[in-house]
Amino acid sequence: MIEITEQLIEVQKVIEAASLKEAGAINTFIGTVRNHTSGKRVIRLEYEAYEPMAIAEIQKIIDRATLQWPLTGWAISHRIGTMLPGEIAVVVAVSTPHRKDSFAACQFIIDSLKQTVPIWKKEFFEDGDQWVSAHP
Amino acid sequence: MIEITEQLIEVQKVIEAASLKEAGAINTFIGTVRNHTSGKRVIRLEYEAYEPMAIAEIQKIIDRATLQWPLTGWAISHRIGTMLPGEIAVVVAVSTPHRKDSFAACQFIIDSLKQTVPIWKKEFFEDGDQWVSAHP
Amino acid sequence: MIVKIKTFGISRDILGGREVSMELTGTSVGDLRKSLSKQFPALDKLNSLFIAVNQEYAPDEKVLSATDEIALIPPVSGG
Amino acid sequence: MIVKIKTFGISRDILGGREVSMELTGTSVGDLRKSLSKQFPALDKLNSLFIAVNQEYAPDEKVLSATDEIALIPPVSGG
Repeated sequence: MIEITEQLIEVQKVIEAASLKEAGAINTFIGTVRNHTSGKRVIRLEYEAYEPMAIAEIQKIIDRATLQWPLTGWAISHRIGTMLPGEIAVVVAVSTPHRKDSFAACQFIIDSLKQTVPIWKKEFFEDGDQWVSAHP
Repeated sequence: MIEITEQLIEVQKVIEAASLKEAGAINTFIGTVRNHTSGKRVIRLEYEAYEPMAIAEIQKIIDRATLQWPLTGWAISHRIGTMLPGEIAVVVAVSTPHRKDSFAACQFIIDSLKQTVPIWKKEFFEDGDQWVSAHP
Repeated sequence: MIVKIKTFGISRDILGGREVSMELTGTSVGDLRKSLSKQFPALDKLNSLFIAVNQEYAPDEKVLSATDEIALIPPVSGG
Repeated sequence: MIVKIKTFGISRDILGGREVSMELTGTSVGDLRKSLSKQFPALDKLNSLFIAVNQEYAPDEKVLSATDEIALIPPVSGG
Protein backbone atom coordinates (compact mmCIF):
# COMPACT_ATOMS: atom_id res chain seq x y z
CA MET A 1 0.00 0.00 0.00
CA ILE A 2 1.22 3.46 -0.91
CA GLU A 3 -1.00 6.24 0.35
CA ILE A 4 -0.76 10.03 0.30
CA THR A 5 -3.62 11.41 2.31
CA GLU A 6 -5.02 14.55 3.88
CA GLN A 7 -6.66 12.47 6.63
CA LEU A 8 -5.17 11.47 9.98
CA ILE A 9 -3.06 8.35 9.46
CA GLU A 10 -4.34 5.24 11.22
CA VAL A 11 -1.19 3.44 12.32
CA GLN A 12 -2.97 0.15 12.93
CA LYS A 13 -4.29 0.13 9.36
CA VAL A 14 -0.81 0.68 7.91
CA ILE A 15 0.67 -2.10 10.07
CA GLU A 16 -2.09 -4.47 9.01
CA ALA A 17 -1.52 -3.64 5.35
CA ALA A 18 2.16 -4.65 5.77
CA SER A 19 1.53 -7.80 7.78
CA LEU A 20 1.45 -11.38 6.64
CA LYS A 21 0.85 -14.46 8.76
CA GLU A 22 4.14 -15.92 7.56
CA ALA A 23 6.05 -12.76 8.45
CA GLY A 24 7.67 -13.27 11.85
CA ALA A 25 8.90 -9.67 12.09
CA ILE A 26 7.24 -6.33 11.44
CA ASN A 27 9.08 -3.04 11.83
CA THR A 28 7.19 0.23 11.83
CA PHE A 29 8.52 3.76 11.72
CA ILE A 30 6.26 6.64 12.71
CA GLY A 31 7.39 10.20 12.06
CA THR A 32 5.59 12.89 14.00
CA VAL A 33 5.66 16.67 13.74
CA ARG A 34 8.06 18.08 16.30
CA ASN A 35 6.95 21.08 18.30
CA HIS A 36 10.18 23.01 17.84
CA THR A 37 12.97 23.40 15.31
CA SER A 38 16.32 25.05 16.06
CA GLY A 39 14.82 26.27 19.33
CA LYS A 40 11.81 27.96 17.70
CA ARG A 41 8.30 26.84 18.54
CA VAL A 42 6.44 25.35 15.59
CA ILE A 43 2.75 26.36 15.47
CA ARG A 44 1.74 24.24 12.49
CA LEU A 45 3.07 22.75 9.27
CA GLU A 46 1.88 22.54 5.72
CA TYR A 47 2.92 19.53 3.65
CA GLU A 48 2.46 19.34 -0.08
CA ALA A 49 3.28 16.59 -2.55
CA TYR A 50 3.67 16.23 -6.30
CA GLU A 51 1.38 13.28 -5.89
CA PRO A 52 1.77 11.07 -8.97
CA MET A 53 5.54 11.46 -8.92
CA ALA A 54 5.69 10.95 -5.14
CA ILE A 55 3.84 7.65 -5.51
CA ALA A 56 6.13 6.61 -8.40
CA GLU A 57 9.25 7.48 -6.37
CA ILE A 58 8.00 5.57 -3.34
CA GLN A 59 7.35 2.59 -5.61
CA LYS A 60 10.96 2.80 -6.86
CA ILE A 61 12.19 2.74 -3.27
CA ILE A 62 10.08 -0.33 -2.54
CA ASP A 63 11.41 -1.99 -5.67
CA ARG A 64 14.98 -1.35 -4.54
CA ALA A 65 14.17 -2.62 -1.03
CA THR A 66 12.64 -5.78 -2.49
CA LEU A 67 15.91 -6.52 -4.27
CA GLN A 68 17.84 -6.30 -1.00
CA TRP A 69 15.56 -7.85 1.61
CA PRO A 70 12.92 -10.61 1.54
CA LEU A 71 9.93 -8.37 2.19
CA THR A 72 6.71 -10.27 2.85
CA GLY A 73 4.71 -7.05 3.08
CA TRP A 74 5.04 -3.28 3.21
CA ALA A 75 2.90 -0.18 3.52
CA ILE A 76 3.65 3.52 3.44
CA SER A 77 1.29 6.33 4.32
CA HIS A 78 2.29 9.99 4.10
CA ARG A 79 0.02 12.76 5.19
CA ILE A 80 -0.19 16.13 3.43
CA GLY A 81 -2.01 19.37 4.17
CA THR A 82 -2.06 21.18 7.51
CA MET A 83 -0.60 19.41 10.53
CA LEU A 84 -0.09 20.26 14.18
CA PRO A 85 2.85 19.30 16.41
CA GLY A 86 2.49 15.75 17.70
CA GLU A 87 0.51 14.60 14.68
CA ILE A 88 1.74 11.75 12.52
CA ALA A 89 3.26 12.79 9.19
CA VAL A 90 4.46 9.43 7.91
CA VAL A 91 4.20 5.73 8.73
CA VAL A 92 6.35 3.04 7.11
CA ALA A 93 5.75 -0.62 7.97
CA VAL A 94 7.53 -3.66 6.56
CA SER A 95 7.35 -7.33 7.37
CA THR A 96 10.06 -9.94 6.80
CA PRO A 97 10.71 -13.47 8.03
CA HIS A 98 13.54 -12.33 10.33
CA ARG A 99 13.80 -9.27 12.52
CA LYS A 100 17.14 -7.87 11.37
CA ASP A 101 15.85 -7.51 7.82
CA SER A 102 12.71 -5.74 9.02
CA PHE A 103 14.80 -3.03 10.72
CA ALA A 104 17.19 -2.62 7.78
CA ALA A 105 14.44 -2.45 5.15
CA CYS A 106 12.27 -0.03 7.13
CA GLN A 107 15.21 2.28 7.77
CA PHE A 108 16.25 2.16 4.11
CA ILE A 109 12.73 3.09 3.03
CA ILE A 110 12.31 6.08 5.35
CA ASP A 111 15.87 7.32 4.67
CA SER A 112 15.30 7.10 0.90
CA LEU A 113 11.85 8.68 1.17
CA LYS A 114 13.35 11.74 2.82
CA GLN A 115 15.94 12.04 0.04
CA THR A 116 14.04 11.50 -3.19
CA VAL A 117 10.25 11.69 -2.79
CA PRO A 118 8.78 15.03 -3.93
CA ILE A 119 7.06 16.12 -0.73
CA TRP A 120 7.72 19.48 0.91
CA LYS A 121 6.96 20.93 4.29
CA LYS A 122 6.67 24.50 5.43
CA GLU A 123 7.03 25.30 9.11
CA PHE A 124 5.01 28.12 10.64
CA PHE A 125 6.41 29.93 13.68
CA GLU A 126 4.95 32.68 15.79
CA ASP A 127 6.95 35.21 13.74
CA GLY A 128 7.20 33.73 10.27
CA ASP A 129 7.51 30.59 8.18
CA GLN A 130 10.03 28.64 6.11
CA TRP A 131 10.22 25.85 3.55
CA VAL A 132 12.29 23.21 5.33
CA SER A 133 15.75 22.47 3.81
CA ALA A 134 15.23 24.92 0.93
CA HIS A 135 18.25 27.08 1.71
CA PRO A 136 21.75 26.37 3.05
CA MET B 1 5.58 0.36 30.37
CA ILE B 2 6.76 -3.20 30.81
CA GLU B 3 4.02 -5.77 30.46
CA ILE B 4 3.94 -9.57 30.48
CA THR B 5 0.44 -10.66 29.65
CA GLU B 6 -1.67 -13.67 28.72
CA GLN B 7 -3.99 -11.41 26.72
CA LEU B 8 -3.72 -10.49 23.04
CA ILE B 9 -1.31 -7.55 22.72
CA GLU B 10 -2.86 -4.33 21.47
CA VAL B 11 -0.17 -2.77 19.30
CA GLN B 12 -1.77 0.67 19.32
CA LYS B 13 -1.72 0.74 23.13
CA VAL B 14 1.98 -0.11 23.25
CA ILE B 15 2.82 2.56 20.66
CA GLU B 16 0.82 5.13 22.59
CA ALA B 17 2.59 4.22 25.82
CA ALA B 18 5.94 4.90 24.10
CA SER B 19 4.91 8.14 22.42
CA LEU B 20 5.53 11.68 23.44
CA LYS B 21 4.48 14.84 21.62
CA GLU B 22 8.09 15.99 21.55
CA ALA B 23 9.29 12.70 20.10
CA GLY B 24 9.62 13.13 16.34
CA ALA B 25 10.39 9.46 15.73
CA ILE B 26 8.80 6.25 16.98
CA ASN B 27 10.08 2.83 16.01
CA THR B 28 8.07 -0.28 16.73
CA PHE B 29 9.05 -3.91 16.41
CA ILE B 30 6.35 -6.58 16.34
CA GLY B 31 7.35 -10.23 16.61
CA THR B 32 4.75 -12.72 15.47
CA VAL B 33 4.59 -16.49 15.74
CA ARG B 34 5.80 -18.07 12.52
CA ASN B 35 3.80 -20.95 11.09
CA HIS B 36 6.82 -23.16 10.41
CA THR B 37 10.29 -23.80 11.77
CA SER B 38 13.00 -25.71 9.88
CA GLY B 39 10.35 -26.77 7.41
CA LYS B 40 7.98 -28.21 10.03
CA ARG B 41 4.50 -26.81 10.48
CA VAL B 42 3.93 -25.19 13.88
CA ILE B 43 0.46 -25.90 15.31
CA ARG B 44 0.77 -23.75 18.42
CA LEU B 45 3.27 -22.41 20.92
CA GLU B 46 3.45 -22.17 24.68
CA TYR B 47 5.39 -19.28 26.18
CA GLU B 48 6.31 -19.10 29.82
CA ALA B 49 8.17 -16.48 31.83
CA TYR B 50 9.91 -16.20 35.16
CA GLU B 51 7.86 -13.07 35.54
CA PRO B 52 9.50 -10.94 38.25
CA MET B 53 12.97 -11.66 36.88
CA ALA B 54 11.81 -11.09 33.29
CA ILE B 55 10.49 -7.67 34.24
CA ALA B 56 13.72 -6.86 36.11
CA GLU B 57 15.85 -7.95 33.13
CA ILE B 58 13.77 -5.90 30.69
CA GLN B 59 14.22 -2.91 32.99
CA LYS B 60 18.00 -3.44 32.88
CA ILE B 61 17.88 -3.43 29.09
CA ILE B 62 15.92 -0.19 29.13
CA ASP B 63 18.41 1.32 31.55
CA ARG B 64 21.28 0.39 29.23
CA ALA B 65 19.38 1.79 26.21
CA THR B 66 18.73 5.03 28.07
CA LEU B 67 22.48 5.47 28.55
CA GLN B 68 23.09 5.14 24.82
CA TRP B 69 20.17 6.94 23.18
CA PRO B 70 17.95 9.90 24.14
CA LEU B 71 14.75 7.91 24.63
CA THR B 72 11.69 10.09 25.15
CA GLY B 73 9.47 7.05 25.69
CA TRP B 74 9.43 3.27 25.50
CA ALA B 75 7.05 0.37 26.02
CA ILE B 76 7.47 -3.39 25.87
CA SER B 77 4.74 -5.98 25.93
CA HIS B 78 5.43 -9.71 25.84
CA ARG B 79 2.71 -12.27 25.68
CA ILE B 80 2.85 -15.64 27.44
CA GLY B 81 0.63 -18.71 27.43
CA THR B 82 -0.77 -20.46 24.38
CA MET B 83 -0.32 -18.76 21.00
CA LEU B 84 -1.21 -19.61 17.44
CA PRO B 85 0.81 -18.87 14.28
CA GLY B 86 0.32 -15.27 13.15
CA GLU B 87 -0.36 -14.00 16.66
CA ILE B 88 1.79 -11.29 18.20
CA ALA B 89 4.30 -12.51 20.79
CA VAL B 90 6.15 -9.28 21.50
CA VAL B 91 5.93 -5.55 20.78
CA VAL B 92 8.73 -3.07 21.47
CA ALA B 93 8.16 0.64 20.85
CA VAL B 94 10.57 3.50 21.48
CA SER B 95 10.43 7.18 20.74
CA THR B 96 13.36 9.55 20.26
CA PRO B 97 13.84 13.03 18.82
CA HIS B 98 15.56 11.69 15.66
CA ARG B 99 14.77 8.65 13.58
CA LYS B 100 18.17 6.96 13.49
CA ASP B 101 18.20 6.66 17.29
CA SER B 102 14.71 5.16 17.31
CA PHE B 103 15.81 2.33 15.01
CA ALA B 104 19.05 1.67 16.91
CA ALA B 105 17.41 1.70 20.35
CA CYS B 106 14.48 -0.50 19.33
CA GLN B 107 16.81 -3.04 17.70
CA PHE B 108 19.07 -3.06 20.75
CA ILE B 109 16.11 -3.72 23.03
CA ILE B 110 14.65 -6.63 21.04
CA ASP B 111 18.10 -8.17 20.44
CA SER B 112 18.91 -7.96 24.16
CA LEU B 113 15.49 -9.25 25.16
CA LYS B 114 16.04 -12.38 23.12
CA GLN B 115 19.41 -12.94 24.81
CA THR B 116 18.83 -12.31 28.49
CA VAL B 117 15.16 -12.17 29.47
CA PRO B 118 13.91 -15.40 31.12
CA ILE B 119 11.09 -16.29 28.75
CA TRP B 120 10.84 -19.67 27.05
CA LYS B 121 8.83 -20.99 24.17
CA LYS B 122 7.85 -24.51 23.26
CA GLU B 123 6.80 -25.29 19.71
CA PHE B 124 4.15 -27.93 19.04
CA PHE B 125 4.22 -29.79 15.74
CA GLU B 126 1.89 -32.40 14.32
CA ASP B 127 4.26 -35.09 15.55
CA GLY B 128 5.86 -33.71 18.71
CA ASP B 129 7.14 -30.62 20.49
CA GLN B 130 10.39 -28.92 21.49
CA TRP B 131 11.69 -26.19 23.77
CA VAL B 132 13.22 -23.69 21.34
CA SER B 133 17.03 -23.26 21.53
CA ALA B 134 17.37 -25.72 24.42
CA HIS B 135 19.72 -28.10 22.65
CA PRO B 136 22.57 -27.67 20.14
CA MET C 1 9.19 26.37 -27.79
CA ILE C 2 6.82 27.28 -24.98
CA VAL C 3 6.76 24.89 -22.02
CA LYS C 4 4.47 24.75 -19.02
CA ILE C 5 6.19 24.27 -15.67
CA LYS C 6 4.54 22.95 -12.53
CA THR C 7 5.94 24.40 -9.33
CA PHE C 8 6.10 23.06 -5.78
CA GLY C 9 7.32 24.22 -2.40
CA ILE C 10 9.55 27.26 -2.47
CA SER C 11 9.78 27.19 -6.28
CA ARG C 12 6.11 28.16 -6.41
CA ASP C 13 6.81 31.21 -4.26
CA ILE C 14 9.72 32.15 -6.54
CA LEU C 15 7.94 31.64 -9.87
CA GLY C 16 4.65 33.02 -8.53
CA GLY C 17 2.15 30.41 -9.66
CA ARG C 18 1.20 26.73 -9.69
CA GLU C 19 1.90 26.43 -13.39
CA VAL C 20 4.05 28.89 -15.29
CA SER C 21 4.59 29.09 -19.07
CA MET C 22 8.06 29.93 -20.36
CA GLU C 23 9.55 30.59 -23.76
CA LEU C 24 12.49 28.23 -24.00
CA THR C 25 15.74 28.95 -25.88
CA GLY C 26 17.05 25.50 -26.79
CA THR C 27 15.37 22.15 -26.24
CA SER C 28 17.04 20.41 -23.29
CA VAL C 29 16.50 20.33 -19.54
CA GLY C 30 19.86 22.11 -19.26
CA ASP C 31 18.56 24.89 -21.50
CA LEU C 32 15.48 25.18 -19.30
CA ARG C 33 17.75 25.49 -16.25
CA LYS C 34 19.59 28.40 -17.88
CA SER C 35 16.37 30.20 -18.78
CA LEU C 36 14.98 29.70 -15.27
CA SER C 37 18.19 30.88 -13.67
CA LYS C 38 18.23 34.04 -15.76
CA GLN C 39 14.59 34.89 -15.14
CA PHE C 40 14.43 33.77 -11.46
CA PRO C 41 17.88 34.21 -9.88
CA ALA C 42 16.43 33.26 -6.46
CA LEU C 43 16.37 29.65 -7.71
CA ASP C 44 20.18 29.62 -7.66
CA LYS C 45 20.16 30.18 -3.91
CA LEU C 46 18.36 26.89 -3.20
CA ASN C 47 20.21 23.88 -1.77
CA SER C 48 19.29 22.02 -4.93
CA LEU C 49 16.86 22.15 -7.82
CA PHE C 50 15.90 19.12 -9.87
CA ILE C 51 13.69 19.10 -12.89
CA ALA C 52 11.19 16.31 -13.39
CA VAL C 53 9.91 15.38 -16.82
CA ASN C 54 6.82 13.21 -16.99
CA GLN C 55 7.13 12.54 -13.25
CA GLU C 56 10.73 11.34 -13.39
CA TYR C 57 13.93 13.11 -12.36
CA ALA C 58 15.50 14.24 -15.65
CA PRO C 59 19.18 14.79 -16.51
CA ASP C 60 20.27 18.05 -18.16
CA GLU C 61 20.78 16.23 -21.47
CA LYS C 62 17.14 15.23 -21.76
CA VAL C 63 15.39 16.81 -24.76
CA LEU C 64 12.00 18.35 -24.02
CA SER C 65 8.87 18.37 -26.09
CA ALA C 66 5.93 20.76 -25.75
CA THR C 67 3.66 18.01 -24.41
CA ASP C 68 6.00 16.92 -21.58
CA GLU C 69 4.86 17.37 -18.00
CA ILE C 70 7.65 19.47 -16.52
CA ALA C 71 7.99 20.19 -12.81
CA LEU C 72 10.47 21.96 -10.54
CA ILE C 73 11.65 19.90 -7.57
CA PRO C 74 13.27 22.13 -4.93
CA PRO C 75 14.89 20.37 -1.91
CA VAL C 76 12.42 17.76 -0.68
CA SER C 77 11.52 17.60 3.01
CA GLY C 78 8.97 14.84 3.40
CA GLY C 79 8.84 12.33 6.21
CA MET D 1 21.84 -27.13 53.42
CA ILE D 2 18.56 -27.83 51.65
CA VAL D 3 17.65 -25.39 48.88
CA LYS D 4 14.45 -25.00 46.88
CA ILE D 5 14.91 -24.61 43.16
CA LYS D 6 12.37 -23.09 40.77
CA THR D 7 12.41 -24.61 37.31
CA PHE D 8 11.42 -23.21 33.92
CA GLY D 9 11.25 -24.42 30.35
CA ILE D 10 13.10 -27.62 29.66
CA SER D 11 14.67 -27.64 33.13
CA ARG D 12 11.21 -28.31 34.55
CA ASP D 13 10.85 -31.38 32.35
CA ILE D 14 14.29 -32.60 33.45
CA LEU D 15 13.85 -31.98 37.19
CA GLY D 16 10.21 -33.07 37.13
CA GLY D 17 8.50 -30.27 39.05
CA ARG D 18 7.94 -26.53 39.36
CA GLU D 19 9.92 -26.36 42.58
CA VAL D 20 12.40 -29.04 43.61
CA SER D 21 14.23 -29.35 46.95
CA MET D 22 17.85 -30.48 46.93
CA GLU D 23 20.40 -31.31 49.58
CA LEU D 24 23.42 -29.21 48.71
CA THR D 25 27.05 -30.23 49.34
CA GLY D 26 28.88 -26.92 49.66
CA THR D 27 27.40 -23.40 49.72
CA SER D 28 28.04 -21.76 46.34
CA VAL D 29 26.20 -21.58 43.02
CA GLY D 30 29.09 -23.62 41.57
CA ASP D 31 28.45 -26.35 44.18
CA LEU D 32 24.77 -26.34 43.24
CA ARG D 33 25.75 -26.77 39.57
CA LYS D 34 27.81 -29.85 40.49
CA SER D 35 24.98 -31.41 42.51
CA LEU D 36 22.48 -30.73 39.72
CA SER D 37 24.80 -32.13 37.08
CA LYS D 38 25.32 -35.34 39.08
CA GLN D 39 21.64 -35.85 39.80
CA PHE D 40 20.28 -34.65 36.41
CA PRO D 41 22.88 -35.36 33.71
CA ALA D 42 20.40 -34.25 31.01
CA LEU D 43 21.09 -30.65 32.15
CA ASP D 44 24.63 -30.95 30.75
CA LYS D 45 23.24 -31.43 27.27
CA LEU D 46 21.58 -28.00 27.19
CA ASN D 47 23.05 -25.14 25.16
CA SER D 48 23.47 -23.24 28.41
CA LEU D 49 22.22 -23.23 31.98
CA PHE D 50 22.30 -20.16 34.18
CA ILE D 51 21.31 -20.02 37.79
CA ALA D 52 19.40 -17.04 39.10
CA VAL D 53 19.52 -16.06 42.77
CA ASN D 54 16.87 -13.64 43.98
CA GLN D 55 15.89 -12.94 40.38
CA GLU D 56 19.39 -12.04 39.19
CA TYR D 57 21.86 -14.04 37.11
CA ALA D 58 24.40 -15.36 39.65
CA PRO D 59 28.08 -16.24 39.15
CA ASP D 60 29.42 -19.60 40.35
CA GLU D 61 31.23 -17.89 43.24
CA LYS D 62 28.01 -16.60 44.79
CA VAL D 63 27.32 -18.08 48.23
CA LEU D 64 23.79 -19.31 48.79
CA SER D 65 21.60 -19.12 51.85
CA ALA D 66 18.54 -21.25 52.57
CA THR D 67 16.17 -18.31 52.10
CA ASP D 68 17.45 -17.35 48.63
CA GLU D 69 15.07 -17.64 45.70
CA ILE D 70 16.95 -19.96 43.35
CA ALA D 71 15.89 -20.63 39.76
CA LEU D 72 17.25 -22.55 36.80
CA ILE D 73 17.47 -20.56 33.57
CA PRO D 74 17.86 -22.86 30.56
CA PRO D 75 18.44 -21.18 27.13
CA VAL D 76 15.92 -18.37 26.82
CA SER D 77 13.78 -18.08 23.70
CA GLY D 78 11.50 -15.11 24.19
CA GLY D 79 10.60 -12.54 21.58
